[in-house]
This record gives sequence, structure tokens and C-alpha cells, in this order.
Amino acid sequence: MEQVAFFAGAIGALGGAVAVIALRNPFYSVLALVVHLFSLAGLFLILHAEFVAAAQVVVYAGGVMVLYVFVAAYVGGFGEPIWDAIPGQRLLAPLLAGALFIELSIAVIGTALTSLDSAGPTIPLGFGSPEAIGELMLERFLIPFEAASMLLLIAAVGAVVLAARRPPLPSSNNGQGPSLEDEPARLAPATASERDPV
Amino acid sequence: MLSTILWLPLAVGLVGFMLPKRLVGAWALLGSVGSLVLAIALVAGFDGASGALQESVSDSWIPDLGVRYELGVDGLSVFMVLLTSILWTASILWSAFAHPDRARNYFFMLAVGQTAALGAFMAQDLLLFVLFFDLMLIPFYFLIGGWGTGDRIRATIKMIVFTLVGSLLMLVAAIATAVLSSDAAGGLTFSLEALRQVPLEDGSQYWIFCFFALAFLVKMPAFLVHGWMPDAYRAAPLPVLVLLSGVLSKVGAYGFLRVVIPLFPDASIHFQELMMIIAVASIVYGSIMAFTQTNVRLIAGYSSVAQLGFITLGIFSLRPDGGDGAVIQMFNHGLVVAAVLFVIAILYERSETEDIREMGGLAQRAPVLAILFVIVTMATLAIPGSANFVGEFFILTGAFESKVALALIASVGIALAAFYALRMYQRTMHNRLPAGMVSREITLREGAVLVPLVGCIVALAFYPGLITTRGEVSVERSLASLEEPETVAQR
Amino acid sequence: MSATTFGWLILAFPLVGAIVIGLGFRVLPGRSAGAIGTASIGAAFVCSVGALIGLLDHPVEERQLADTLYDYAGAAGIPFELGILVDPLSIFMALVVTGVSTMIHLYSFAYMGGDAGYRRFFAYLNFFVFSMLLLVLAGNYALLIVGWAFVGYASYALISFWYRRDTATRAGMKAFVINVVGDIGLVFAAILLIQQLGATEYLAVFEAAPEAFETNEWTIVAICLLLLVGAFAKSAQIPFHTWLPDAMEGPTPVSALIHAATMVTAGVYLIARSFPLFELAPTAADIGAFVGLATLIIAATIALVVTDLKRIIAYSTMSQIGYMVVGVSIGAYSAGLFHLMTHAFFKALLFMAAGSIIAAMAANQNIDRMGGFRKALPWTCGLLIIGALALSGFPGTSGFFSKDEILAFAAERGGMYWIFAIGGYLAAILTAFYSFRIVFRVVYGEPCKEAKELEGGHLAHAEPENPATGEPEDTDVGFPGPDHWIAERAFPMKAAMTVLGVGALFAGFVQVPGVTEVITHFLEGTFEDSTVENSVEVSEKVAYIGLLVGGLCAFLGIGAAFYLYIVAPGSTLRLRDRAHGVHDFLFHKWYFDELLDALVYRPAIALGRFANDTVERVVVQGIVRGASGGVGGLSATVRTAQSGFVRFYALLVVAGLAGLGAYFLIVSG
Amino acid sequence: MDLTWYLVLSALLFSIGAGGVLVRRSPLVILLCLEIMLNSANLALIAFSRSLGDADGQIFALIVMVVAACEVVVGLGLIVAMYRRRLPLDVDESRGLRG
Repeated sequence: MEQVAFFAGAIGALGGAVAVIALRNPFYSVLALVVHLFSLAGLFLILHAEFVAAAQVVVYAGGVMVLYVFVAAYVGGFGEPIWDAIPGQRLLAPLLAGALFIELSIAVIGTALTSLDSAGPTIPLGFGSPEAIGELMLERFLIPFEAASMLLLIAAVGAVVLAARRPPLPSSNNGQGPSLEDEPARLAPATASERDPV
Repeated sequence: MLSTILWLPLAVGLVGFMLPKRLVGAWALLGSVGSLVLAIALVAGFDGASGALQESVSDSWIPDLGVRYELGVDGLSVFMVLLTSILWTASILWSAFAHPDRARNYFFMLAVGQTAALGAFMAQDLLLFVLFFDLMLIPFYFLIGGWGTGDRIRATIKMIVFTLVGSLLMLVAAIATAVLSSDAAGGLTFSLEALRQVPLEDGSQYWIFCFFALAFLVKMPAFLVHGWMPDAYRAAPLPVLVLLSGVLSKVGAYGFLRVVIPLFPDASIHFQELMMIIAVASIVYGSIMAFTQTNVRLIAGYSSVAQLGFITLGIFSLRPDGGDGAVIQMFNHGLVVAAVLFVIAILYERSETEDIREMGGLAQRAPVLAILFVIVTMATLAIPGSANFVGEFFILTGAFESKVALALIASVGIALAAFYALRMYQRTMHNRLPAGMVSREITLREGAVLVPLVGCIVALAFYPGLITTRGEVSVERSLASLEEPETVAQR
Repeated sequence: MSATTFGWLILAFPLVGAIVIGLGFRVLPGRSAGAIGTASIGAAFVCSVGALIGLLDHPVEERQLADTLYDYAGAAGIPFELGILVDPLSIFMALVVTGVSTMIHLYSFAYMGGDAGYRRFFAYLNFFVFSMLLLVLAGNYALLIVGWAFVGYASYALISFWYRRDTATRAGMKAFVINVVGDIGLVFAAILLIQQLGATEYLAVFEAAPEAFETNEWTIVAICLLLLVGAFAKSAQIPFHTWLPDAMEGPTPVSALIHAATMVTAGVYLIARSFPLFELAPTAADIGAFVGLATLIIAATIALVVTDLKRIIAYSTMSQIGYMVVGVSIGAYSAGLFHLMTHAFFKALLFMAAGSIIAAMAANQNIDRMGGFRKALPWTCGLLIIGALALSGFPGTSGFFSKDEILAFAAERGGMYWIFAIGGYLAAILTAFYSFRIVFRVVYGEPCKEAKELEGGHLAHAEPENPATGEPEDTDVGFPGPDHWIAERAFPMKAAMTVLGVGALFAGFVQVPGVTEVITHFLEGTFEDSTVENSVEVSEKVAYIGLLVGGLCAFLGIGAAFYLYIVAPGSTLRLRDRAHGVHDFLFHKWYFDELLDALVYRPAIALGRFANDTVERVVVQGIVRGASGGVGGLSATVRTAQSGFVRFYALLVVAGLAGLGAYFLIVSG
Repeated sequence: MDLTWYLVLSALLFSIGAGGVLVRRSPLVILLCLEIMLNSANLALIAFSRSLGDADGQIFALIVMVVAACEVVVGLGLIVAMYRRRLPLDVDESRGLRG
């Protein structure tokens, strides 16, 4: 039973992931990612991580993905040209990704992990339940928890600042080293000699 | 105590970011006066009879690499700390009156520079020294590039390229020193005291010496690697130039005494003649150049090359008298060149030019300025009776005893110094007032900077023994490792 | 109070005077600066007398009292103390310096009255006296150098006193730089002493020297030659003499004080002070004596043709110092110092008289334009003649006794030293001639325009201009003031000149051969250990023959001048035309200026130009270009990796990760 | 189920995500690929948490999710800003870092 569930989840996650990078329309990619996330949530459930699975569904598939969908719809599709601007990228990218996978697999299969109990220990009742997680978060990991919430807040403000409608800035401040304070008046266009002194 | 002096400027600089622009200057001044007071207290509490490190601080910093946060002062560095504090106070005072734009950044950069310079003088760990030595570069890059005049970008690039090449070589050399001696020292350590107990093989000493020497000679700057100096001197804002010339150049000379001679005694002996020849070449060349320049900044710049040549000469006489002379001369030259540069700033405000051919006659309505300037001039040319003379006398004695001919050639520098220093004074203050120039008496704010500096020069002239007696023991300690190589060879 | 306390007080008064005037230059009213200056030097003179009395209390062999205020900078085996030595020699010098200085201050009190820089003048002048006293009272060579350099600075400041005159500032600079060369000589002498003996203190050095050095060993000769370099630079001996005539750009009291009576005799003092060293190095002493002889003859010949009143006296000063240098170099220490004293009196007097005459000429200094002042300036002319008589060595005057004592000593020492006696007497004829050239040209003859005006009661007034170049000037600070003062109308000047006139006439009688020996006797406290001076006993016979010859020389010179300028006026012009080669040679001062210019200044400038144009531009900037080119090339290589494609960067990251993973797998596997 | 399975799956997902980042040019899809990589890490974390019987790993995963959310928010904000300024939505076109 558990194995069936695992393979179903694994196939879903893998299929979703492959679809994300294979589909040409970003909108479909987003939808594929949703599939991927749901499958992962299933895997989490198998691993007795109920709360994380729920958060995965609610936060990711429910919240974040909606954002993605909106943005994808807002900016629209983008015809990616088939040819690649960077020579060798098309060839090297899968190669390197494959190499990474093989290395990680060798590491996982071939080495120290064999010493671990492969099925895992018996776990207490309520492992991974919201209660257990909440207790951990509010006691042992209080500071990381608060830090994470702070980070979220900052990110939210940052996103608002980034995406807010503003008159366009002067197009370039290309690296006049010593001007540190944001005083646009002083940022005269860099001359050739300043940019390329040596 | 040392940690407070070291980090106070940086803390003040950081707090300065939160203050309104109007107040930043006053705040920075307050901070620098604070560190000056601490530095004076440090000197007052200094035990002159002991050559050992005092006020030592030693904490673990990066234990895996054997890097420790080790600070300490001895007779070599305590007056350098004082000099740094004095000149930074003067420079900040001058700047505070001038209200630079982007004031918060400006004073922050000055503060970083002060911490870095103090750190370089206090560090007793090789890597810490290298770190502070390189950190000094950063604020000055921004200060010259951001607040300089004329072709400042070119000047900063030149300076950075030169000093960075030197610094990187020094970093390599420092790491090599620690790694090569880790076996003998029983583990990786950068502590200067530990490293000097285990001298390296001759071969390694030689190339490491060359790397360090190059870094220090560039910083000073010495003849043949002074190419960055003219541009930087022309471009730097004067309060910054005061620090560049008054303090930063000394770090190079100080490095020889603190790092090179104790750690690489065999190489120091091996390259002694070469270094002394470079020093004498700097003296003669700097003097001759100063004597032909017409830009006052360059006269000051080349005279610094010559003066630093004297200091190098004293150090590489590898004798206590020469080394002691170098110690006092470092302090003297810092004070004097700062005063000269402030005078140049004052002259510029009156004549709008830096060319001595276009100046003249300023003494007519400015007798007080003339008096101050003449004192500074006499100190520059090391008139007997000034502390500078004591320094040169000690240096020449040391040089004379180790290499007579070089000492005699070096004396040409003294005669030329009399000529170029006096020429600068005379061409600016004496003769007729050219049309369009105003002879105006020194103002209160100019006086507030210049008078204390001149006061220091005069006070020191009355009792140079203050420095010579305290420097003596530490110099001897620094030179002590020169006698050890034989025992090592036997081992 | 002990003699050393007085010694410190001698130093303190002028220093305090200089500081008070210097700091109070804005608030001191009227001529109070002059009064303070004069009073402080007067007080120093009183202290000198006090020290003298204190010293005379001690027995002769205990008259060398050293005292240290504090350790100035001694460290690392180099002794450097703030110590004085009070002994007969230093007190003798202090008496001469303070005595003459007091008179000159008094003179300046009136003479400089019209100058806008009055207070500055007295501050400098007091500082000079302080420095000079430091020089003579210093107890070791290190402090001697300090005093030595301070007088050099004071001399510079006073030569350039009218600092808006470029001729004056240039002359000041020349004087200073040449004196720095002398300082360097002294510095190396001190360094050698430290190296050889580990001491700079006079008494210690003199005690250790005879044991440390063989006679004429190269080190002691080198030390003495280096000392001589310092002495020659300060005392304007060949070849370091060219600054002295130019130094006449300074105000006349400065010429009187520094460039006649005190500072330029410092070299003589130095040789006398270092006599134990010179006696160990007879070669160096002989070199000194020959240079002195050369200077005394060459300067006297130049003085024959120069037309600037002050420069004639300046060359005469060089010449007279030549006598002193000869004296102290051949061992006639007390004779040399005796001449130093009498010379201080009559030369200061001559300068003061010249100053008065120049004032009457409305700042013109050319003797070709002067003449017939005897009615207009009776007092000045009388004193000028007294000074000239003393300078000529006219029998009975002070110069007569002092100069002949040196030459008699040379004759008595015999052998090679005869040359000095013969040369000295020959130069004495020239001296008498040029002294009376001044007298006959200025005092007698047809009264010039200014003299006539003055006889009518009106002091000449001219538009202010630079006497050397004729450039127009104003009378503000930095140029001479509008008013001029002559001795006849200013009591302080008259008083000062009279006192010195009395000295010039009668000071010789303190030391008359066979009658009195005041100076020699007093200086015995210093020179008792001298092997040379004590070995030569000038017999009365030689002394009197010497006096006779000296008197004859004076008459001869004065007679020649009388004939050429009074009996047959105009004959000098014919003489000049007939021997114009000689005249040109002398008029160009033996081309010493040109020689120094070609040997030192031009090569230095050429070297500077070479350094600036070639070394700096090619070599140094080449290194700059090389370094920046190297860094630039390196960065260009690295830069190609910076394509700007973010995905490429990501590729590199992944590649790095894969590589790192592979490495760890290989290492662990 | 053996822990190894989960880890291999995680590795595979990570590689797919990394390959996507390298290949795709739309910033939006690149962000999606980053999500895949982060989630693969989460999977590994939770698998370890299960196998060790320690819930700390789950907390890690939660924090990772928070960070991922932040990253998404900022990343999307950037995309919107780029779109507003009519900049091409193609990472290859933004080459300001070129040396």
C-alpha cells in the first residue's frame, strides 16, 4: 500500500517537474507545478509530516501558486526562441544536471546512509501533527520562527516597493564607484575614461 | 584600552549616519577628540623603560587558521597611535568647517580610515596587520575618488593598482610565512611574537622579504614605485592628503620595523645594502624633484619621498640609533607634512593657485601666518634644534656607522631640503604680491587647525627625548632577532 | 649666584625678549619693542659680567664649569644634552657678543625707527643674540650645532628682512643654503666624534681625544676638516664666502651685528674651542690657516674695487676674519680672539657710520656718488675715520695691537709659518688702502648733492627704490620705511657709535706686548693645556719688530690712498683703464659666484630637469603603465568570462557544484 | 519504504530543477524551477526527519517554505516591474553585469 502511494506520488512529482521545464507556455508550467506540489504533499503525508503537507497544500498550492497564475496571466506568454544565445548552454545544462544527479545518487546509495535504519524508527503518536510542530516552533525554534516572519514582512514590503507604479528613474547608474548616497543630481553620466580607466 | 581606541572612530562614524547632516561634522570631531584624549592617556600611561608590549589584548578570532585578535603597543607604535589621533582630529576639524557634501559618508570614510590605521599600528598578529593595512586603502579610494579635484578617477585607479599589487603580494607573503613556519611553531599561527621565535629558511625569507618590502615601499612611496604619488597628491582633497601623507606613508616604514626586520632577519641583512641604496635614491631623487617642482602639493609630495627615504635609511642601518631616529622621524614627518599641507590649503584659499610662480608676498598682511609657516618650514628642513633634526641626526649616525658613503650621499638631501623648503616659503610669502592676490591674515578656523599642530612641533622641539628614550628599547628589541640567526644555523 | 646660573640667565634674557616682542607685536606701542630688546640684551651683558666675576672667583685651573639643564634627546648611544660650558673662552665670547649687541640694539632703536617692521626687527635681533649666545655657551657639539643653525636662520630672517625685495630674499636664501652646507659638515664631525669617542661634550671629548687618536690619524683629520667646513661656511671663508657680500641686502645694523661683529666670527670661535682636536691634526689646522690666508688676501683685493659702501666693508670683514682664522689655526688662540674682539668694535663702528651715511644719501650705497660729508656729518665722519684707522692698524689703535700679535706669533713660530706673517703684512697694506679709500671718497672731496643739502639742514629724501636694481618701492612693511636717521640727529645712534669708537681706539691697550697681557691671561683657563700656544713664546723683540712693520704697512696703505684720491684725484680711473683685465677680474670677485653657479647650481638644475623629464616621465611612469597594463591585461582575460548572461553564471555555479561533488566522491571513495 | 528512494527522488527533482534554471529563459519559469529545487530539498529534509524520528527536520522544511515564499514574492515583484517598464521578459536580454 505504502509503496503504491509512494510511486504514485513520485510519478506525479516527477511528471509535474518535467512538465514545468518542458512546456512552452508559462501558464501551463505553473499548472504543472501545482501538480508537482500536490504530489509532494502526498509524499509528505506518507512520511508522517501531516502539518507540513497541509502547509504545502494551503500555502504553496493555494497561495503562492495563485500569485503565479495571476502574474503569468498578467504578463502573458513569451515566445522563447528555440536557439540559445549562449553557445553550449543547451548541451551543457542537461549534462551537468545529469552529472549532479548521478553524483548525488552515488552519495546517497553508496555511502554512509546504509547505517541508518532503512524503514525508520517507530515514531510516537502525533509525530508531525500540528500540535507537535506548533510546540516545537513556539518553544525550541521561537527565534527562527520570528525571524522568518520578519523576513516575510520585509519581502512583502519589498515586493510592494518593487512593483509599485512610479515615474521611471533615469535609466542608468552604471557603477560610478564612489557615489554612495542616492543623490541622482550628482550622478553625471560616466565618461568613457571613468568607466574604462585601465 | 586599545580596543576602545581602535573601534571608537568606527562606532562614531556609524552613529554619524543617523544624525542630521548639519551635526555630522561636529559629532565626528567630538569622536576624534575622544580618541585623541584616549591616545594621550595611552602615551601618558606608557612605561618608557620597558620595551615589551603594553596594554596587550589577545583573543581568539579564527582559531582554525591560527589568527588571533592580538593588539599591543610598544615604543615603536605608541607614538604612531598618537600621531594618527592628532592628524585625524586636525583633518576632521578642518573638514567639519568646510562642510563637505555627502557629509555622512565623508566622515564615515574618515572614521573607517582611522580605525584601519590604528589597527595597523596596534596589530600584533600578522594577518590582522595585513587586514588593517588593506582596509586603509578602501576609505581612501572613496575619499579621493569621491571628494577629490581634477583628474581624480585616474589618480585613484593608479593608487589602487599600485597599492593593491603590493598588498596582495604582502597577503601571499604573510600566509606563506605562517604556513612555512607552521611545522616549527607547532601549528598554524600568525602571531608576530610566535613567528619571530621560528625564523624561516634563508631562501624563503628572501622572496617573502621582497614581497613585504615592495608593499611597504609602494605605500611610502619610495623611488621607482612612487608613480602613483604625483597624481594622488594633485587630486586628493587636502584634509585627506594630510592623512595619506602624514599617517599612511608611515605604515610602510612602521611595517619594516614591526614585521620585516624581526621576522626576516637574514633577509634584512642580505638586502640591507639594496634597501639603503633605494633609501638614498629616494632621498636624492625626491629632493631634486621637490627642488624643480612648482606645484606646492608636489613639492610637499616629493619632499615626503625624500623624508621617507631618510626613515628607510635609518631603519636599514639595522642599528639602534638609526632605528630610533626613524621612529622619531616618523612622528615628526607626520606632524610637519600635515602642517605644510594645511598651509598649502590656506595659501590656496588666498591665491586660488597651487603654482609657486604665481604666488608671492602673502606675508605682508599675514604676519601670523608667516610665523607659523616659517616654523613649519624650518622643521621641514630639519633645522638643528627641531625634533626633525634629532631624527635626521640619529638616522645619519646609524647610516654612517653601517655605510659611510651612503650617509654622505644622503646629506645632499639635507642641503637640497634647505633649498626647496625655503624656496616654497619664500616664493609664497615673500617678494611682491602679484596682481589679483589677496594677502589675508589667517582666520580663526584655519588657526584652530594649524596652531595646535605648530604647537606640537615646537613642544617636541623642546624635548625630543620624549620619543627617543621610549623608542630606543623597542627598537633594540626589534633588532634583537638580527643576532639570532647563528644559533639557528647551529641548531 | 654661581657662574653657571649666570650662564643660563645670559641665554634666558634674549630669548624672553624675543618671545615677548614676537608675541606682543600687535600690542607693543611705539618704540617699546626697541626698548625691550635693548634692555634684555643689556641684562644679558650684565649677566655676562656676573658670570665673569663668578668665574674669576675660581682658581685658574678650575675655570671650566659645565652644567646640564636636562637630557634633550639622548638615546641609543647618542648623547644629546642641553648643557652649557662656562669657561673663560665662552664668557669672553659672551661678553663681546652681548656688549657689541647692546650697542647695536641701541643704534637700531633709532635707526630702524621709520620702518614698518620695527617690532619684527627687534624680535629677530633678540632671537639672533640668543642663538649666538647658545652657540658660544653650548657645552657640547650637538648643542653647538643647534646654536649654529639658529644663528643661520636668524641671519636669513634678517637678510631677508625687507622681504618684498627679491634681491634681499634671494640673498637670504643663498646665505641660508650655504650655511646649511656648513651645518652638514658639523653634523658629520659630531657623528664621527660619537662614533670614535661616544661623546659630544667638550670636556669629555678633549679628555678622551689624545688617548683615542694618534697625531694626524685620518679620523681626527677628517673630524677637523669637517669642523672647518662648518667654520668656513659661517665665517665666509673661501670657497663658502659668496653669501656674505650679498648679505649686505639686510638693514645696516644687521650687517654690523651679524655680518661683522658676531656671527661670522663663530668659525673662529669653533676652531679655538676645538683646539685640542686641531692640535692632534696639524694637517687640518694648516689647511685652515692657508684657507684663512687665501681669504684674507683675496677679499682685500676685491675690496679695492667694489663701489658699494657696505660691500667694501663686507669684504674687509672676510679679510679680517681671515686673520683670525690664521691666528687660531696656527695656535695663536688668544691673539686670534683678541683680534676678534677689537674687530667687533671697529667693524661694527664702521658699519654704523656707513649706515648713517647711507641714511644721509637716502639709501644710496654707491661710493661713486658720495663725497664731502665732513661738514654735513661731522660726528659720523669722525667715527668713520676712527674705525678706518683701527681697521688699517694705525699705531695705537686697537687693530694695530691685535693684528700684529697674530702675525708676530706666526713669525715667531717660524718655518712654514713665515708665509702667514708675510702674507698678513702684505694684506695689511691693502687693508689700509681700501679703508682710506672709503674715507677719502666719502668724507673728503667735493660735497655731493645730498651732502650740500644736509649742510643746509635738510636731510635728502628720494623716491624709495631698490638700491641694487632701481625698482620702485613703497614704504609699507616688507620694504624700508620712509624715514632715515643719521647719527647727528639721533642720540641713541650717537651714543652707541661713541662707545664703540672708544673701544676701537683704546681696546688695544689691554694687551700690549711686554706691558699687559689681560686677554691671554684670562683665556689661560681654557688654553692652558695647549701644546702649540704654550710652546711658542713671542719674544718682545719680535713683537716690537712686528708692531713696527705693521705700523709701516698702515702708513704705506694710507699714504697710497692719500696720493691716489687726494693728491692726484682721477689717477685711479687711469689706473683702472690701464689694467682693466685685473680690474675686471677683481670687480667680478674672482668669478667665485660664476664658479659656484657652474659647479653646483647649474648641475643641480640640470639634474632636476633630467629627473623631471626623463626619469619621471619615462621610467617611473613606465612602471605605472607597466603595472596598470599588467592588471588591465589580466582583467581583460577574466572579463571575457563575464558575459552578462545570468544563466551562464548559473551554469558555472552548477558546474562548480558538480565538480566539487566529484572531488569529494573521489576523495572519500 | 526505504529512505534511499526518497533521497534519490529528491536528487532527481533537484537535478531537473537545476536543468530547468539553466535552460529556460523566461524569468517566470526560472522561478518555478527554483521552486522545484527548494521542494526537492524539503522532501529530503522530511525524509530524514522521518528516518531519524525527529521533528526538527519538518521545522526546517517549514522555514524553507517561508524563504521560498519570500523569494517568490520578490521575484514576481521584479517580473511585474520589468513588465511595467516594457523590458523584455528574457533573462538573456538583461546583461548589465557584462564585464
